[in-house]
Amino acid sequence: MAVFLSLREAIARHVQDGQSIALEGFTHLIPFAAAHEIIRQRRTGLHLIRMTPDLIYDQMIGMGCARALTFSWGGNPGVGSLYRLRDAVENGWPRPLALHEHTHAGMAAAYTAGASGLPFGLLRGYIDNGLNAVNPDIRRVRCPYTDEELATVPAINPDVSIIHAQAADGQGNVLIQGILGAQKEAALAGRKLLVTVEKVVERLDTHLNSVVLPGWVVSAIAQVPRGAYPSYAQGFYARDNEFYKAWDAIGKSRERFERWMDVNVLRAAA
Amino acid sequence: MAVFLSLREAIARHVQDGQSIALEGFTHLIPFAAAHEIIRQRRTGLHLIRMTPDLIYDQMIGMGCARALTFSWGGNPGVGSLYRLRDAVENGWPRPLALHEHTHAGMAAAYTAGASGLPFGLLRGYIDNGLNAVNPDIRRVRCPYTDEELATVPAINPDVSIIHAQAADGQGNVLIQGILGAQKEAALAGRKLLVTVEKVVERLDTHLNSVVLPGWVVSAIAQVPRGAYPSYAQGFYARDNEFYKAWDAIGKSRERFERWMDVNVLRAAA
Amino acid sequence: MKHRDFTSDEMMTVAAARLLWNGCVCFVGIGLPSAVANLARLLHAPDIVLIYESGTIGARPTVLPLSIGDGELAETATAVVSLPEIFAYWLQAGRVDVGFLGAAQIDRFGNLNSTVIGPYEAPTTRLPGAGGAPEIASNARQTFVVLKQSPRSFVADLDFKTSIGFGAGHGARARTGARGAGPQAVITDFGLLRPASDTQELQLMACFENVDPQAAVRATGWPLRVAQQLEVIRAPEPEELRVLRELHARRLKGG
Amino acid sequence: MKHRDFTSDEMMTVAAARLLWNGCVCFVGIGLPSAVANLARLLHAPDIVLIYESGTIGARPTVLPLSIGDGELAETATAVVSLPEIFAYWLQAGRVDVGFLGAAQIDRFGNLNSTVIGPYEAPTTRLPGAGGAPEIASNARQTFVVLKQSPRSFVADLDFKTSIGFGAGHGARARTGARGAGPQAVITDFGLLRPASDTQELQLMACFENVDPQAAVRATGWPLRVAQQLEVIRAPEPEELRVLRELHARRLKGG
Repeated sequence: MAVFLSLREAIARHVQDGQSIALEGFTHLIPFAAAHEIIRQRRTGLHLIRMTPDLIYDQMIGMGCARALTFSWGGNPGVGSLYRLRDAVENGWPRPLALHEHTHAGMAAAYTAGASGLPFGLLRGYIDNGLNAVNPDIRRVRCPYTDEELATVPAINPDVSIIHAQAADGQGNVLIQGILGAQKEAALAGRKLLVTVEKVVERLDTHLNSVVLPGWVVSAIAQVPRGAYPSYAQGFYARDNEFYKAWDAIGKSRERFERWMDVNVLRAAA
Repeated sequence: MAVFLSLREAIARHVQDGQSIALEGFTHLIPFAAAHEIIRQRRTGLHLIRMTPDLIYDQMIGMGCARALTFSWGGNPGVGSLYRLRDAVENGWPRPLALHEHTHAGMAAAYTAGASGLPFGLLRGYIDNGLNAVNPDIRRVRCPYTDEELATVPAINPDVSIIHAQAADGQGNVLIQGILGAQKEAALAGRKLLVTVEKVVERLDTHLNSVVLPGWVVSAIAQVPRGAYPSYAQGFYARDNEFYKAWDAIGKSRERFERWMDVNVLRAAA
Repeated sequence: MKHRDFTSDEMMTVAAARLLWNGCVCFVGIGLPSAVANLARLLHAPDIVLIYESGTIGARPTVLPLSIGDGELAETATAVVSLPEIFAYWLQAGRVDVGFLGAAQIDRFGNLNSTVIGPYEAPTTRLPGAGGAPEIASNARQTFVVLKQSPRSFVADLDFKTSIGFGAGHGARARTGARGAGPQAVITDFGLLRPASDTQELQLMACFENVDPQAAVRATGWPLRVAQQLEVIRAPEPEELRVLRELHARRLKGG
Repeated sequence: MKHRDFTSDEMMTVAAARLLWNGCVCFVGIGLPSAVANLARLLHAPDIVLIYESGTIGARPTVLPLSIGDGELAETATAVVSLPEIFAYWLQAGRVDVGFLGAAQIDRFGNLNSTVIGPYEAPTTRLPGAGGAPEIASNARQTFVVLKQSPRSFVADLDFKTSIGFGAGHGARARTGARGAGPQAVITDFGLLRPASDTQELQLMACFENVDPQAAVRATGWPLRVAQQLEVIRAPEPEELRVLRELHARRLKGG
């Protein structure tokens, strides 16, 4: 059953060194505040999982939180590179990063399998693809009807999944509105689920087919207004595209990155 | 692209003898009007597909439309038997009916595979189950990671899928609200998709995550108010539970059934 | 049995409801299971979670639905999702604590038949079939079966095996891919059966007040074992009956 | 090339947009493909359907999104669905007519690299990676590649094969599980390449006005074949440029 905690307490209680964790949200509702709290609490050795590492994992990788990354597209959308990710991969700075690399379709199938209690996901994919040689997790099964070969990916079941959403009600039911990405699948695939929300309300103002996660699948909820900034929360604030562009210069230099993180994350109040 | 037709024209143009057709809707939004039009147009040799045959297929089977039935639960919900279905299975009246029998989870996986362009669906299911012996379509694959055996079902891709929905807009975009069943999966699995709707509006009054099928996946739309009666359409009319109870006596007798169909379906205006 | 001021259905419903705990996630079908879970919700388990296969999670109906997809369920639910999602993300993923099952036949190991009486290809009675039951039976953390006891329903050999209980017993279920603990309670009009911990054969563990356990044995198509220390299930309390009857009355009105 | 009053990007965008037809279902990524599809929508293809992998179907943005999941896309879409659904029910099911792809490298058979420059384990440049491209490449009915031509990008051998084109050519693609027809058009800053019907090797089929085909050959890391009857792609019309520039201007304002 969902427990309401401060963000600091939620991370302290549920995120441990060495775990596999997924902070999902596809462009929309990226849980930046939760990532910053993990950085402040100096978690290390994490296996980070996310379709699009985005700035959120660029920051966590650059701050040395991660030992491994499962992902499918590692750029700054519409801008260019994630330089902290590249520095870790190309130069092992601040520490080496093992890559478990997929395609979007593969990770979507893996999250879906994880949410579904299946050991693997199935797709028409990874055809004549170099990833087959570098990721031993990509395998094949034969269709029992047509004899075709189809690609498989192992289910992703993070130790902890973390998402940001618009609202929770008193029972901890969580409302997600707008672009969904693989957020629901990642949430349900997690052994634990932490949620940050823009606001807590008495009753969710939902429509019949709104996307709502019931409180009893949520481990802890923290209210964190603007918790997805500089990404966005539909109905609350827009994506700060200028910040995404500005990150290009910040992330490019180790020194400037560390200075920025020190001022804006480490010394920022939770 | 969706074409607006009369129901009569939509069925005449798209439903042919001998086809596999799925009229879906799980308790809610069952496309009775479309079934009645198929009966009036005297289609025969159909392979009917539906999770819950319900009164709609009891009527089609009793009127001799069907040669085969793929299904997973064949009762009158909360009431009892479907006597026309039973009469076909037990006595071959009015003609024999070949059964392709599944579980709900199996059919859900089969529709999902069909909607997904996969040749088969995967599930933890059909364990120590008599259906394995009588339905050769239920097979197994081995997980390439855990070596577990999992059940498979072949994708369902009906020649024609037919659903009822609340509304369509001028572009043929279709809005479904309330209980969804496997309606979206069945709709997208069909080689053709026919939709009946309560009303046609200029713009759908939707919320961001409403369930909408874009007009370009719809073959034809017919406006048929109360087209789901005696099942229901959320926001329009309630399920006529009394009729479902009354059907027990109507369906039990061949003579009474035929009389009822003659008066209420064959001689009714389209 | 002595004259009672409640029916067998009421007795079974109340007894089953008492087995449910607050916060329990129940996968319920229509009819008696739906009444059981809603009764528990209105009595001692306000935070019980009802999942109907039609796609409603956390429905809190004030009237008993006739069908599993009545509008009342959608309107009172925490979430309305697709049926494929219910079976994949919720049942198969192991999020259901208790699945309720009925059947036409049960055997000594809690395996169930809801498919046919007689041979499959030429049945004397064609029953509705599997529905959600087989995967509820294998994927819910445990199942409760509610079924009136008679030699026709409690049989030595099923005509068809629709849903797994303990297979051939003696640990057979654990050797299959079934993940949940199987039928941990069978509520009948005589009392309560539970599996023996070694053989997993169903035993009569408790009887309703004023019920002769030998009557239960006679109503069973196999030599039913009776627990040495048979417990007694107390008759429905007035409050339990009142709430249950109000539920049903609202259904009749709403019809 | 002579002095022109439009950029290479504008020329490529306009040329690619002209290849799209009304009603065409496009799977588009951010950047140039998004501009292409929206330009076509505002010019000659009002009923073009834009699918973004973030989950929006039928988006009709009035400003160009910077990211693939901008709110503008959700607010103007016919439907907003989950990302797993986009890849399964929409792309994999074969509902996409044209998938747009970019890359860092392309080879003569239209295979693409967007993963690494240098060896995978110790890359000199770590690129963003696959994203949706490999399954767009195999499951869309056809793909259009948009990529500036240079010996660094049009290479004899890819450093990594991220997305299938025609494999080793000569029908190799048809022997894989890839379902679509593959890269049927490659739009560069020199002109348009299309696969030869027999070998499936990319050939220069058309050049922009005032472009020397031999310059395109020199910008290619393999001996590029030039069609005997080379077509000319007319320069962007004023109306095309006006609409495109308005799109970009709105993006800059909205940024």
